[in-house]
Amino acid sequence: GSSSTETTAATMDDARDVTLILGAYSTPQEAFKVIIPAFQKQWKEKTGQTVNFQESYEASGTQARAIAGGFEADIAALSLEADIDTIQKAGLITTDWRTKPHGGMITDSVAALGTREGNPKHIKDWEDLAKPGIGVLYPNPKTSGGAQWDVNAIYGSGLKISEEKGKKDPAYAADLLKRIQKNVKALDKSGRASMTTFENGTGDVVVTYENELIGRNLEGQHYNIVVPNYTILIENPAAVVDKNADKHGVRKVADAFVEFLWSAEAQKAFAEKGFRSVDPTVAKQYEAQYKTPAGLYDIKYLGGWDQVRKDLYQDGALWDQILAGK
Amino acid sequence: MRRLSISITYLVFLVLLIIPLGKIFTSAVSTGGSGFWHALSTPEALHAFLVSGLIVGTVTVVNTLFGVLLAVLLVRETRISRRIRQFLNSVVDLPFAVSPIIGGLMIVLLMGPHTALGTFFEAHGLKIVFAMPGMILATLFVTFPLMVREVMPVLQEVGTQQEEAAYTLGAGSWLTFWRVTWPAIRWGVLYGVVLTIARALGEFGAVLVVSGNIINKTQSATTLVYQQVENFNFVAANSIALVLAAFSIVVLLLLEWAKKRKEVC
Amino acid sequence: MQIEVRNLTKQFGQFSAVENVNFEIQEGKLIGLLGPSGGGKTTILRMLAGLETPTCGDILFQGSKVNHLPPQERGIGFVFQNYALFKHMTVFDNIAFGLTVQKKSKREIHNRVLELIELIGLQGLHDRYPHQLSGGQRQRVAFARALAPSPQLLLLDEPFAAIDAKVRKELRTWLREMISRVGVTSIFVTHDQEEAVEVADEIMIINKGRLEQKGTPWQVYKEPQTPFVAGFLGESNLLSDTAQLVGFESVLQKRLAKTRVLIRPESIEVGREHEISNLAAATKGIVKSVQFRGTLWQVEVEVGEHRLIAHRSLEKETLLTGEKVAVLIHSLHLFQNDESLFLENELKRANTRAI
Amino acid sequence: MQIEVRNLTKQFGQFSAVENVNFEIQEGKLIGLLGPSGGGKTTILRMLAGLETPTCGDILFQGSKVNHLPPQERGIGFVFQNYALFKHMTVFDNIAFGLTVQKKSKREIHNRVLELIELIGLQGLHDRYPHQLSGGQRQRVAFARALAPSPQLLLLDEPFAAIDAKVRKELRTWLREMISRVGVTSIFVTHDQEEAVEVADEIMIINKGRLEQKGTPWQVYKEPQTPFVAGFLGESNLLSDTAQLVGFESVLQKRLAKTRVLIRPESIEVGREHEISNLAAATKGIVKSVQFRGTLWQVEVEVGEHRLIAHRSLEKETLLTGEKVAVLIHSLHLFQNDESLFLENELKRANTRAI
Amino acid sequence: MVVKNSWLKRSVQSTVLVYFLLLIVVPIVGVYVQGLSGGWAKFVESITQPIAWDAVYRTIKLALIATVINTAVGTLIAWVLVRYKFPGRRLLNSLVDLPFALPTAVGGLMILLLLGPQSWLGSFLKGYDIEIVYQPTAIVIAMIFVTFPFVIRTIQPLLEELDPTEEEASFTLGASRSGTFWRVIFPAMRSGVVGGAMLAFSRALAEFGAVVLVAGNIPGKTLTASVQIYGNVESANSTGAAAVSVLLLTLSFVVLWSVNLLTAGRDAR
Ligand SMILES: Nc1ncnc2c1ncn2[C@@H]1O[C@H](COP(=O)(O)OP(=O)(O)OP(=O)(O)O)[C@@H](O)[C@H]1O
Ligand SMILES: Nc1ncnc2c1ncn2[C@@H]1O[C@H](COP(=O)(O)OP(=O)(O)OP(=O)(O)O)[C@@H](O)[C@H]1O
Ligand SMILES: [Mg+2]
Ligand SMILES: [Mg+2]
Ligand SMILES: O=S(=O)([O-])[O-]
Repeated sequence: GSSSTETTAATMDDARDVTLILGAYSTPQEAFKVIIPAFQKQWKEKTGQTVNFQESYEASGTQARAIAGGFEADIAALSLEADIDTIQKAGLITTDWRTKPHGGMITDSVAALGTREGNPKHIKDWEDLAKPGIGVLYPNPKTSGGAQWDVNAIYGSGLKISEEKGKKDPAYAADLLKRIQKNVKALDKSGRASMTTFENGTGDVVVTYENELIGRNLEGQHYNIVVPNYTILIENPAAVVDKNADKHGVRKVADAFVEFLWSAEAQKAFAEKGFRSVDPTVAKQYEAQYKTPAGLYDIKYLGGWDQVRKDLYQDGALWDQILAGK
Repeated sequence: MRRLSISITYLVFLVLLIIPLGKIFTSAVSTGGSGFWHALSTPEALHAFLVSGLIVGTVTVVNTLFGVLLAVLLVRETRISRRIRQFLNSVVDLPFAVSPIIGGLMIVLLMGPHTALGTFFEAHGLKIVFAMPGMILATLFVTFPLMVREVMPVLQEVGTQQEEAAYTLGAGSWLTFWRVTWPAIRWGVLYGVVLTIARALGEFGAVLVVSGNIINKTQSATTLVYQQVENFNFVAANSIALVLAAFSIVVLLLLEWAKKRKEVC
Repeated sequence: MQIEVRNLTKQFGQFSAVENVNFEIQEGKLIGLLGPSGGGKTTILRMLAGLETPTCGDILFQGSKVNHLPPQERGIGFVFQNYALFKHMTVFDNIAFGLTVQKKSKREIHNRVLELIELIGLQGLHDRYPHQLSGGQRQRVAFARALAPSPQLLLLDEPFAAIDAKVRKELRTWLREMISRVGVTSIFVTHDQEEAVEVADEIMIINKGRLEQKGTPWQVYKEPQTPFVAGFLGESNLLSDTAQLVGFESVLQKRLAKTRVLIRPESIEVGREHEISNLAAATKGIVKSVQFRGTLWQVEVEVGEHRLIAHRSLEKETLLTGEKVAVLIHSLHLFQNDESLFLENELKRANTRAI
Repeated sequence: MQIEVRNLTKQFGQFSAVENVNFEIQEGKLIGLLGPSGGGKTTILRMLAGLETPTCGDILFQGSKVNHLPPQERGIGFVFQNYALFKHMTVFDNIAFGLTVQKKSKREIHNRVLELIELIGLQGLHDRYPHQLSGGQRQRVAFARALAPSPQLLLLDEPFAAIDAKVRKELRTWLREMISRVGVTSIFVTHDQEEAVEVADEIMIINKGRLEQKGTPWQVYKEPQTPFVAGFLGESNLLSDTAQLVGFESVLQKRLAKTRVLIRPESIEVGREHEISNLAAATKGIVKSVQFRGTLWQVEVEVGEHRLIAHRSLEKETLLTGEKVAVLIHSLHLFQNDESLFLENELKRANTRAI
Repeated sequence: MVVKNSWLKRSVQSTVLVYFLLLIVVPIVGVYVQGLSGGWAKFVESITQPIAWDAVYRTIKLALIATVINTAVGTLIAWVLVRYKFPGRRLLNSLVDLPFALPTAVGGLMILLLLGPQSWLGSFLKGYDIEIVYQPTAIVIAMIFVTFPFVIRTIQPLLEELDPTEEEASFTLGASRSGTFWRVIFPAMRSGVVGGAMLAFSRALAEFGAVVLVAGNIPGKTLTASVQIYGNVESANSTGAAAVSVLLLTLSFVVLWSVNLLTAGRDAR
């Protein structure tokens, strides 16, 4: 049936209980497990109101499409800007979410390589992934935000390497991606699924969020985390889905929750699970957890998300060409 | 020959069904019974079972009713031309052949919030997609052929004579159905019910597309299994899978037992 | 109930299963529908029951048209060829079905069913399921079930077809008694002329969808209106050349071509001269074979160019093959075009009168 | 093929379906297995065919034991009660089956099958499927199929059970001819004494798993060795009180209790006094009922305390109910303990001699 | 039969037909409409796209393999379950439907656990450089698992119905056991075998849950049509998804239609 919140008006903001619907991508689930109770407690103390949560964790692309297609999430926490843009284009986000602190990003990470314990195949850099006999894993960029970061990282690094050698050469970058793609064992639907496949014993190396690898190691695995010299800075946004929040009459608490994500408490929780904090003080505290390579670049190096989509992911763009074996 | 065939049969069952089930079992209890119980008693798991139960209940009732009626129509209604019946007959099986993903997609496309139907229903306070009605619809679609397919051959086999006898004894169509047709097809219907329960319980693709997979709301036991796998909670995944499998087995065995009892009398 | 059928016709596609059949049945009569397989007997019965819609023609019960009444409103009982008992009901429930439908009280149903069970002699078996009964027992249950709601018309489609000969004989006597005791108008289908003759008040002979003849068994035997009927009832000798039939010369010689003559074996007396009742009316023949036929000798005898089959009592002396015998043809049937004629031996008659 | 069976026994669990049966069949003979339902006839046939393994006892074909040969190596043909035609094959393919198995050439098969189809009179139907045939036609196909591979022994399990009486009569004559033409040793099962008597060279009467009697039909009729056999062949009047049987006084009076007397209707002559062949040997009776029975009158007559069923020719005048008639009992069977006796009317004999 | 057509009966019938129309026919027509919504040219382009075409081709090929295996094994198992009495028969008989009852995702999971690189068999085979999961083999296994009951369940009733005297007749006519099987029994089962195989085939074509977990989903290598469709759905290309579905659906429909004609032919007998 339909939830009781759906038909309530905005004036009900102060009613006893409210329900927030969170649509998130697949990797921050563990962090939210800590953050949500903290927020509930804080909100209760502040307003006396109980906040219930309904959460959904899907691959970032899937989640964005679901929200755009009618899944009435109040808050979207996705892997990448482009997916928030999808929701915005559907007319559900009406305010400029980028004006929020840190440009709307709640966490950072980098694209990293996870190898089996002891790095038996001696994987150091992207070129190693293209070597014969290496099994590579990353998810499917059609559904997964993580995968787009991974592919961006490979492609961007290709550009960087060629730049280093003389000139920024998209052809070289495309070729690198193509050679690595040849070694891919399985294209899963989300970053999480890809990690699961790796954990189940397939492949020699998984390309994924650095936080995902750190998180697994914190849970007792012993993966070697390799951060190549050139890799991309991952920035994960969160935003209130205005239309839905207004419809459900939870605007205030939704805003408060997103705001809370930048609090030191929440940022620490993220960092505990392996993310790089967007809050410099917290980041400093957890510095030891990460290695920041000299060649780190961000999405702007590739011309921003709009450009990336055009170059790589549009129908018939580079990604499709590579799959088609052209 | 006999021995060999029986051995092969056992082997196939062993490899295809029993060993995998055993594996699920051992994985489910790999951290001891408490891990198993814990996995099942989390609020998400309980809610997911509730969702699955609701879907299964509704779908079974609706499909049984309409499935039986359609089967009767297709077999007995000779006034409908043979060609039309043959055509409907082939259409009945199509949900088997349609990828569940597409089944789900069609529901989203036809009844999503941005469609005329979706808006209409929403205006009347009924959300379809990313809510229970959509999941039920998707499951109805996927399981529809089961009942029809079970009942049709039985109806064909019992023939019309007993029914004719009932008419000549003064019974009308309704009474004839309940007193004569129904007892003849009830085992077929029961079997159809079992299959529908089983399939509805296990449906994944279609539900995935229409549910939004909202924890504690639209997450079904099956999608929860999938999510638990993704979250590296193999014990939890296997525990839930084991419950689903065990439930199905129990239902199947109950049916077999009931049949046996019936044969004895 | 009095039944009337007018121009009844049933077509399946192009094929006429029943064609333009007319008859009337008086209340309380037991009618045998007799005819070869595929003749249309079942189809007629099913139309009477309302299980099949006539292509054209009318069916009248007590003078009023019932064409468009569904079976459940016609007040008939139907005993199906393979009984069509309700498999999942006990004997009791099977018989009670029609009464339950009529919403009779429990008590009433109970009494009536037990009474019927006694009538059919299946006391103590009321808890059995059909598959636990023998063929004859099933037949009786089907009969009782059809009788229970006291129908006005009882239709029986080959009630004995699936039962072995011995039991069959018993059952048909039983059925005959039962029906006359209940007094319900009944029509029963059979392939078996012996059965029809034995059981029915009147028989109707159906062939290729048409009603060939209707009458009491004796009428139909004595005065068959078509060669088909004559041939269908009992074994017969069929001749087209009628020379050498002593005692029938005057009539047979007048007749021209296309005459068919039918002589029943029981109308032919064969024997040594001293045995023959009326030697003057007899001719001579030679015994070709003698076979034991259970209750009589079947003698094949050559008379001129004809070979005739005749019956002879077991109590008489056995004839020998090759023996010269006297052959007396008591009577024969003559068919020409649409006419049929029953002829007695002229010489015999003359002779008898002479005595 | 010559067949011998020694101590043949078949038990299903505790139950003996066939018990210690012994017989021998000469080459080329046609044997009728006759007996009530459940007697064990099918079981015997199935053991001969190798479809069932005997519990003990031997089966010999041409003097050599075949107990352990599988059915496909026994060289037999089997016609099943329900025909068991191959549903998915045409008439042609059904008949051709045995030949195809023998890997005969196409041409040879074609010729043989067409020949058989002609033999059974189904020309033009070779492309039909079994469900498109009538019962009689199916029966013939089953027969042709069994004959096609030229078996040494033909086994027929109630070949006519499901066929209507008329067709049945034709078919059995046809079968009789066919078998004698082909000259194959044959055994056929039937319930129907008339059929057995008519078709078989010899009959074997099976009851409760035991062979009651074996002999030609005439032998078995004339000299039944048990009351069962006597009663099973033909209808009979069964009496235990033997007073008032004129013509049998001397013998019957000597006998004591537990005597059973069996009189066949065809052995009783009923009629007006002038009609009776031997009035001195007759007694008096009153006609109770007269019924037309297809080929004769069935007369129920009261003689003292007995009611006897007698037959009377249709050519004689019809008797009236209540009429006083003379009743001449030509012969009867007497059973006491294990003895059986055939008695002719003493007075009649005396009288005849006197003439 | 002469039956009065009461309004009740008629309205029940109409309700059933309308329900059927709405639940089954409308969505299926919807797929066609959606698939062709971009025009014929777009439709042709969608299905001739190398990745899509390759996925469809692979799916058909693997589904065929799975069907052939299942048909052979299923026929044998149906035979054993009907004809032989042996301990455990009833249990096995009720387990036949289990693959139907298990969530397909669980089916995929079981294959992963049993045959994956960490499993006993997986690591053993790895020693010989044989991989199963994320290879076409795994897809075939998943398809076999999911479609396991179909052939068995369609043949069983036919075998039960088969008159044993037909077999005996064949023996008495000189045919051996195997001859009898191929000439008499098999033709009687044929419609069931074909029907079951066709159902299994169309179900295998459409399978998603089990396949997506074990296939690897690499375009050009292990991507199957339903996963490809899922990708399209998830990347908001529902027209492309529907186009591929139209192709599969049409194929399935043709297959199912011919099954129906076939069984109708049998019923006519
Ligand atoms: N539903 C039907 N469709 C087509 N033809 C039919 C149908 N029912 C009967 N017939 C044909 O009509 C004819 C008469 O059939 P019917 O069953 O009335 O014969 P019958 O006299 O009862 O024969 P039998 O003694 O063999 O039962 C047959 O030739 C039969 O093939
Ligand atoms: N497979 C079996 N298991 C147990 N009992 C059997 C089996 N087959 C036959 N019988 C029993 O053996 C007895 C003889 O059976 P059989 O079939 O030989 O009789 P029949 O003389 O052919 O009877 P009918 O004339 O009814 O065909 C019957 O009482 C029957 O119930
Ligand atoms: Mg009929
Ligand atoms: Mg028998
Ligand atoms: O969940 S992901 O989008 O990161 O795959």
